[in-house]
Amino acid sequence: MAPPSYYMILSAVLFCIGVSGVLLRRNVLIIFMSIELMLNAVNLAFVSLSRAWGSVDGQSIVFFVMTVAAAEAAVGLGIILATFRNRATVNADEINLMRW
Amino acid sequence: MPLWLFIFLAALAIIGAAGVVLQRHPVHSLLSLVMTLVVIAVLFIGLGAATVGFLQMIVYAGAIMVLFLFVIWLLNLQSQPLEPGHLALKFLGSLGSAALIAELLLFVVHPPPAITQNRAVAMDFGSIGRLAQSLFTDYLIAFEATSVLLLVGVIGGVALARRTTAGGGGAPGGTP
Amino acid sequence: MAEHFPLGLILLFPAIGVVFNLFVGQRAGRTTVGIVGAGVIGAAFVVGAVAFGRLLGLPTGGALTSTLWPWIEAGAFKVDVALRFDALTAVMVLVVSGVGMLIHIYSSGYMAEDGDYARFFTYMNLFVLSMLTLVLADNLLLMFVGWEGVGLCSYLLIAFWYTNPEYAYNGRKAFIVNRVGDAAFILGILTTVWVGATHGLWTLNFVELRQHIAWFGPATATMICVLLFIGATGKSAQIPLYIWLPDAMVGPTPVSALIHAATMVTAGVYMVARLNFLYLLSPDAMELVATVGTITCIFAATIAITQPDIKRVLAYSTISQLGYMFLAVGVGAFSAGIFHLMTHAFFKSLLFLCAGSVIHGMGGEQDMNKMGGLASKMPITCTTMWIATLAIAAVPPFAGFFSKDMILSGAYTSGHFGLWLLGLITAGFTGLYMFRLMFMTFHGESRVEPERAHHLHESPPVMTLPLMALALLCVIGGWVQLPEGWLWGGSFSRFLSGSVGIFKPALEASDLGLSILSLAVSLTGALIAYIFYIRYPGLPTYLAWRAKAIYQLLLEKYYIDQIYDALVSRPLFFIAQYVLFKGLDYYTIDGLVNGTGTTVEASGDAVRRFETGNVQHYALIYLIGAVGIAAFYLYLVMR
Amino acid sequence: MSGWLTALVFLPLLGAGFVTLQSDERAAWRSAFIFSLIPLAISFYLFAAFDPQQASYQFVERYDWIPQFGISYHMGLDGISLFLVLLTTILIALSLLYSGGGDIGFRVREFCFFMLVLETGLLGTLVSIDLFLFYVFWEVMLIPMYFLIGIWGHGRKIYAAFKFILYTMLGSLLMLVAILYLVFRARTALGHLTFDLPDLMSVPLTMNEARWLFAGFALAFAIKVPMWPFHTWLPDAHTEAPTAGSVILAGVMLKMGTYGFLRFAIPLFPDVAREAAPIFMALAVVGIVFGALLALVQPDLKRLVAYSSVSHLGFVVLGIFALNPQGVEGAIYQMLNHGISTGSLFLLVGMLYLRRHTREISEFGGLWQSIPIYAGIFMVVMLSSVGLPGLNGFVGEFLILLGAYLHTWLAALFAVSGLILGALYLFYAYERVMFGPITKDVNKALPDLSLREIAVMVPLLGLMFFMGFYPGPLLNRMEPSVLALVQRTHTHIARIDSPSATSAVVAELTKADRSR
Repeated sequence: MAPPSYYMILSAVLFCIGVSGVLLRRNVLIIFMSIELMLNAVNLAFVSLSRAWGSVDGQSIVFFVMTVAAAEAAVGLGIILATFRNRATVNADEINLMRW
Repeated sequence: MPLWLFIFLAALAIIGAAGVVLQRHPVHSLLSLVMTLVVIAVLFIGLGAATVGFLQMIVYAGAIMVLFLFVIWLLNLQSQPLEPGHLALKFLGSLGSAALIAELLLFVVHPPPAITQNRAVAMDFGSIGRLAQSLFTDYLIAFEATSVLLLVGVIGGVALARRTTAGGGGAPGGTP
Repeated sequence: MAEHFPLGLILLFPAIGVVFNLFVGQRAGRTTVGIVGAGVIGAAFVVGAVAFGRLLGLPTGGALTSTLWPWIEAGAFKVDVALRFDALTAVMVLVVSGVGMLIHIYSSGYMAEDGDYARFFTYMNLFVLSMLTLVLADNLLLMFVGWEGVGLCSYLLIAFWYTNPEYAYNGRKAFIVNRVGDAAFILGILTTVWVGATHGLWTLNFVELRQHIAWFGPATATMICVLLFIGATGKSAQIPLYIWLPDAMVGPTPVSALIHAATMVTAGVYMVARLNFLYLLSPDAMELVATVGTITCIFAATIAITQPDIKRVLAYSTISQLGYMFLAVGVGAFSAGIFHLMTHAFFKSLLFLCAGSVIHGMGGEQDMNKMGGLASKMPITCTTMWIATLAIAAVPPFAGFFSKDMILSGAYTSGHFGLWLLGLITAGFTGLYMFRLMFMTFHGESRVEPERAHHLHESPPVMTLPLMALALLCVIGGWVQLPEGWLWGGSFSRFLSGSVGIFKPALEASDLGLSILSLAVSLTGALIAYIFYIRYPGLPTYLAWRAKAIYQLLLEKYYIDQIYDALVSRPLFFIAQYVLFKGLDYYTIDGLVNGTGTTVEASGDAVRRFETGNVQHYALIYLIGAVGIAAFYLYLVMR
Repeated sequence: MSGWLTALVFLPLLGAGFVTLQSDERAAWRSAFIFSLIPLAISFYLFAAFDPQQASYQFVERYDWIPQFGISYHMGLDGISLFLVLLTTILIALSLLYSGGGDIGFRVREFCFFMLVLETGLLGTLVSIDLFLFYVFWEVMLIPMYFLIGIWGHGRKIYAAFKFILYTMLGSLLMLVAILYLVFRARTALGHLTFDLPDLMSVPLTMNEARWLFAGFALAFAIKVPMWPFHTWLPDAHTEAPTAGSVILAGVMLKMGTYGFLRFAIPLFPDVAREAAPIFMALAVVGIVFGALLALVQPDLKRLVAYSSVSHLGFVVLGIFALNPQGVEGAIYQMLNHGISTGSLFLLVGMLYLRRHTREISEFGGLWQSIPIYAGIFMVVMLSSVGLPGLNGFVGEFLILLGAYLHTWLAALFAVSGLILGALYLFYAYERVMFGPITKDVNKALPDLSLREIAVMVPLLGLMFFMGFYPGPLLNRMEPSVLALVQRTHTHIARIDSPSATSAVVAELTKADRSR
């Protein structure tokens, strides 16, 4: 039986890979994917702790996270599409309209 | 879940995650992500959260990822080299990620976890019924709110992605 | 003993003149302006004369009064616009309006060619109005209204030909120097109020002050008197504030005659005489007045000897004669001071008007080195000016003899031998510079430039008639105060005694002996002038060459202007410009203010740089924050 | 409950609304001018109907506004505010009249709108007795002025507008804190929240509290006045503002600071006022001399006038903190004088600017030849400003000097130097602008004042003479209120001060005043 802490370690590792993906890649789509990865890492932690504590609350939260992720994906991908149409790029460096 | 199986799945998940970051072609990245998500879904089921695990499989690995795929095709993205870009950013990003993972690991091992064993649970733990009971009692308002959120997300997605026609109602970001 | 009389009329007529000339003058013809301008002053003189007649009917010390309207009332402080006509005022009103009227008539000829005829008469009427307010006021504050008003008119008239920047500058100089004195004057007024306030009666009224004279201790009296006297040194051109008067001569000559010789500059003497009860409380202040007067007297006379400009000689002569008056009031011989004030008004205005006539005839030339031998060309001017000269040189029986004699004997008998001696010497100088002026202008060889020579002419009757009238006054004006024991001797002093008291000599002296002595000294001065300028015309040049340093010192007026410039004017501007404006205001205070703004802006700008618009940068910062927070918790856990 | 004050304050606002409806700019200006005449008429009525015997507020209006917080709509007029109300209505009407003559080249409608809103703010500030109401109006008057400077100004107008508003806001906010503290202190003392001035005056405070609160109020007012060394916003704001803005800024707005001292800071904390008086007098004297010296070296005519304001307002503060009837009445009088004479100076400089588009003194010279009426009027205004006896300036300055002298003779000694320097800088400037030969050809053909400009100046000149010769109607009306104010500071003294030389004099004064 894998103890809960192992799941936590896996969750942490996946999360940090997601973080590095956000920071290292310049393609906004991949950045977006990395964010999804981070969300899932957190979900994993929730579910494992839900199991460890024997409480179903964690799973409810995961449910909500998924919903939010779905909405986020819809809007976020819409934004990416719109931006691409305007600026013909998915390069994060070149998308800096919010600059000072 | 036996330990060896967990380690195997964990390795798969990590390989998939690394693939997301390292693959040059967005589609390859996406496929790696799908692999990770599926592995996570398996882990969910292994943890007894069957409902959530299947949801993960269907909604995440299925629907959302297909959305991504469509977008990639729509944009006709080709593989791009891992250009050097901002070296400072890369360096600091790597460093930060490393520091964060080190810290998180330290959190897990130190002090020793309070719970080393999973608690015994009822058979229906993780079933749709239990989950539904939780969602429709304790989290009712949040649940309703998510429905609104999804609606807003759908509308927003449509509005953003829609191609504006001349003289049409000026969707945000829609001026070519 | 105060009787009501519509004294406001005396002020009303000049005021009408001001308003008329100001608003209608440009459109009305020159004749109308001249008639109105002189006429209103004449009307004021007539009213003054009527009032004088009424006053003579009252016992000694009586006065006519008129309260026009309440002026400033704040808390317990109360001052009215109220007029009082006593013996002292009577003399002043008659002199001011009488001489003023003659000068106005003269002006209508002198200024006939000027484009700004109406403006000139507006100012002149305004001046007479202010001067009459000054002498008619029954309280110090109203007196101050006139006091500043005459200063303003002086400014306006000096700068009358404003297109010349130097004239404008001289006008301003006069006003500012006067203003310095006025500031002290105000402080004197404030101190007076304060004394009354501590006793519960807030007053500036002369009569009330005199009634409550016991409230004034010697120290406060000295303080008030000195402060007011500083004001007087400004207005009456005494050391150290005399510097404006010689420069004031750039104004039209009638102005010099009326304002800078006959009336305004005597305001200080009038003020001291008016407040004689206060000055008598303070021997120190009296001593100061007498000393300053005497030093100014001789100081100005020495400068007058060397000046080449005819009007400047007269200007320094005025300063010197004013010194005599202050000597008189300073030793307590107030009636002598006022007497000299009156005779001086006659002969000095005559001198100026004659000088004006000469300048008019010469087409604007004022340098005596370019005159000479004018007697034949301008007989009336020459004759009348000789009368005035004899008057100022104190030759009997002309007016100046009686008044100057009275002053010198006052100085002597009050025990001020030093001052008396200086006064006596000055009498010699007076003879010298006046005869020098006469000889250089009217006698000897003509040094007139040829192009001016052919249109040399005597002035028109409208100018010479006032000269003759004044000449008459110069002859008979002194007879109102013959030495005690002669005919109606001492009548003027007795008339004034109600206002200024009776001079009580400290010691006996032979009046006749003193008179003869001073006459001798005067004539010696005249003789020297004769030798220098008629007998041996080369002598002055030789002497100037031999005693070059002294001559230069005198010619440059002891370099006082330059000293003031270096000590007051330049440092003031320097401090204002560089220390206060640039140093303190611009760089320090505003620097602090703007520095605050700049600091906020700079820090904002620095922080702004993080807003690259690149989402990854934000994420990195976010990550750093997360690492930091985690590290902190880790620290808490592992501690 | 007469309703006069409400009408006075809010009719301009109504007018402002009306002005925005006008399509034609000319019509907008005309209606704005007419609407500015209405409060003028009302203020004249108030002046006539004012009871000179009464010290307390007249024409009082009082309604609950936000009763939960003790905020009421409480307005009234006393001998201190009456004349400032008059001054405001007169100057607003005249500057609107002047502005119709081409001084405002664009957006006339908006300009008129802001002027009328400004009038509401100014009048409201003057008649409010409730501190909350007061604070609302206090802030309201900033906004239109900000736009007036920022939109219709010259040169560095944005900088000036910002500096003006930031400076003033800084002080205002501290005052707000002080007001709130006082209000909560009132709750503990009186049992209920109240913003009403008479109520707040009865709140017992410890000396230390009072000092801090006084400082909060005093800073706001000192910046507004502006007292040295908080004056640096003033030259910029005055110089860059449009003519009408400068007139209102100098003529009325600066008075809000001194008025605030008289209405709030001193009556609320009389003990502290008494205690702090030497400091304020010293600052005032520094301001007098400093402003005058700086005015002396300004190359810009308008900036010169602006610095002269610092000097004149120094006199006002000096009079206020003499805390005796003469000083305070002189100060109020001087506020009016300054409003009239400096307002006129700004108008005159504006007229010159309109003709030549420069204010540099060196650009002029010999103007008397080309524009004699202008020069003559300038002369009278200048004489009024330097305090020539017979004109209005003298009455105020003399009373202030008298008050200061009775308080501390040293203050008067230094302050009289302001008289000399005041004459120096103005006459020096006048000489360079009006006298001498005409050095620039363009100055030869300058048109003299138009009828409209003369019409603007004549009422001001009339006031100068009237107030110089016959100050009685004004002084009478302010006397009871001033005496009450002074009385209040004195009765408090008896409680906290040890007997000293000054208080002996003060006791004398009080006695003398009582015996009247």
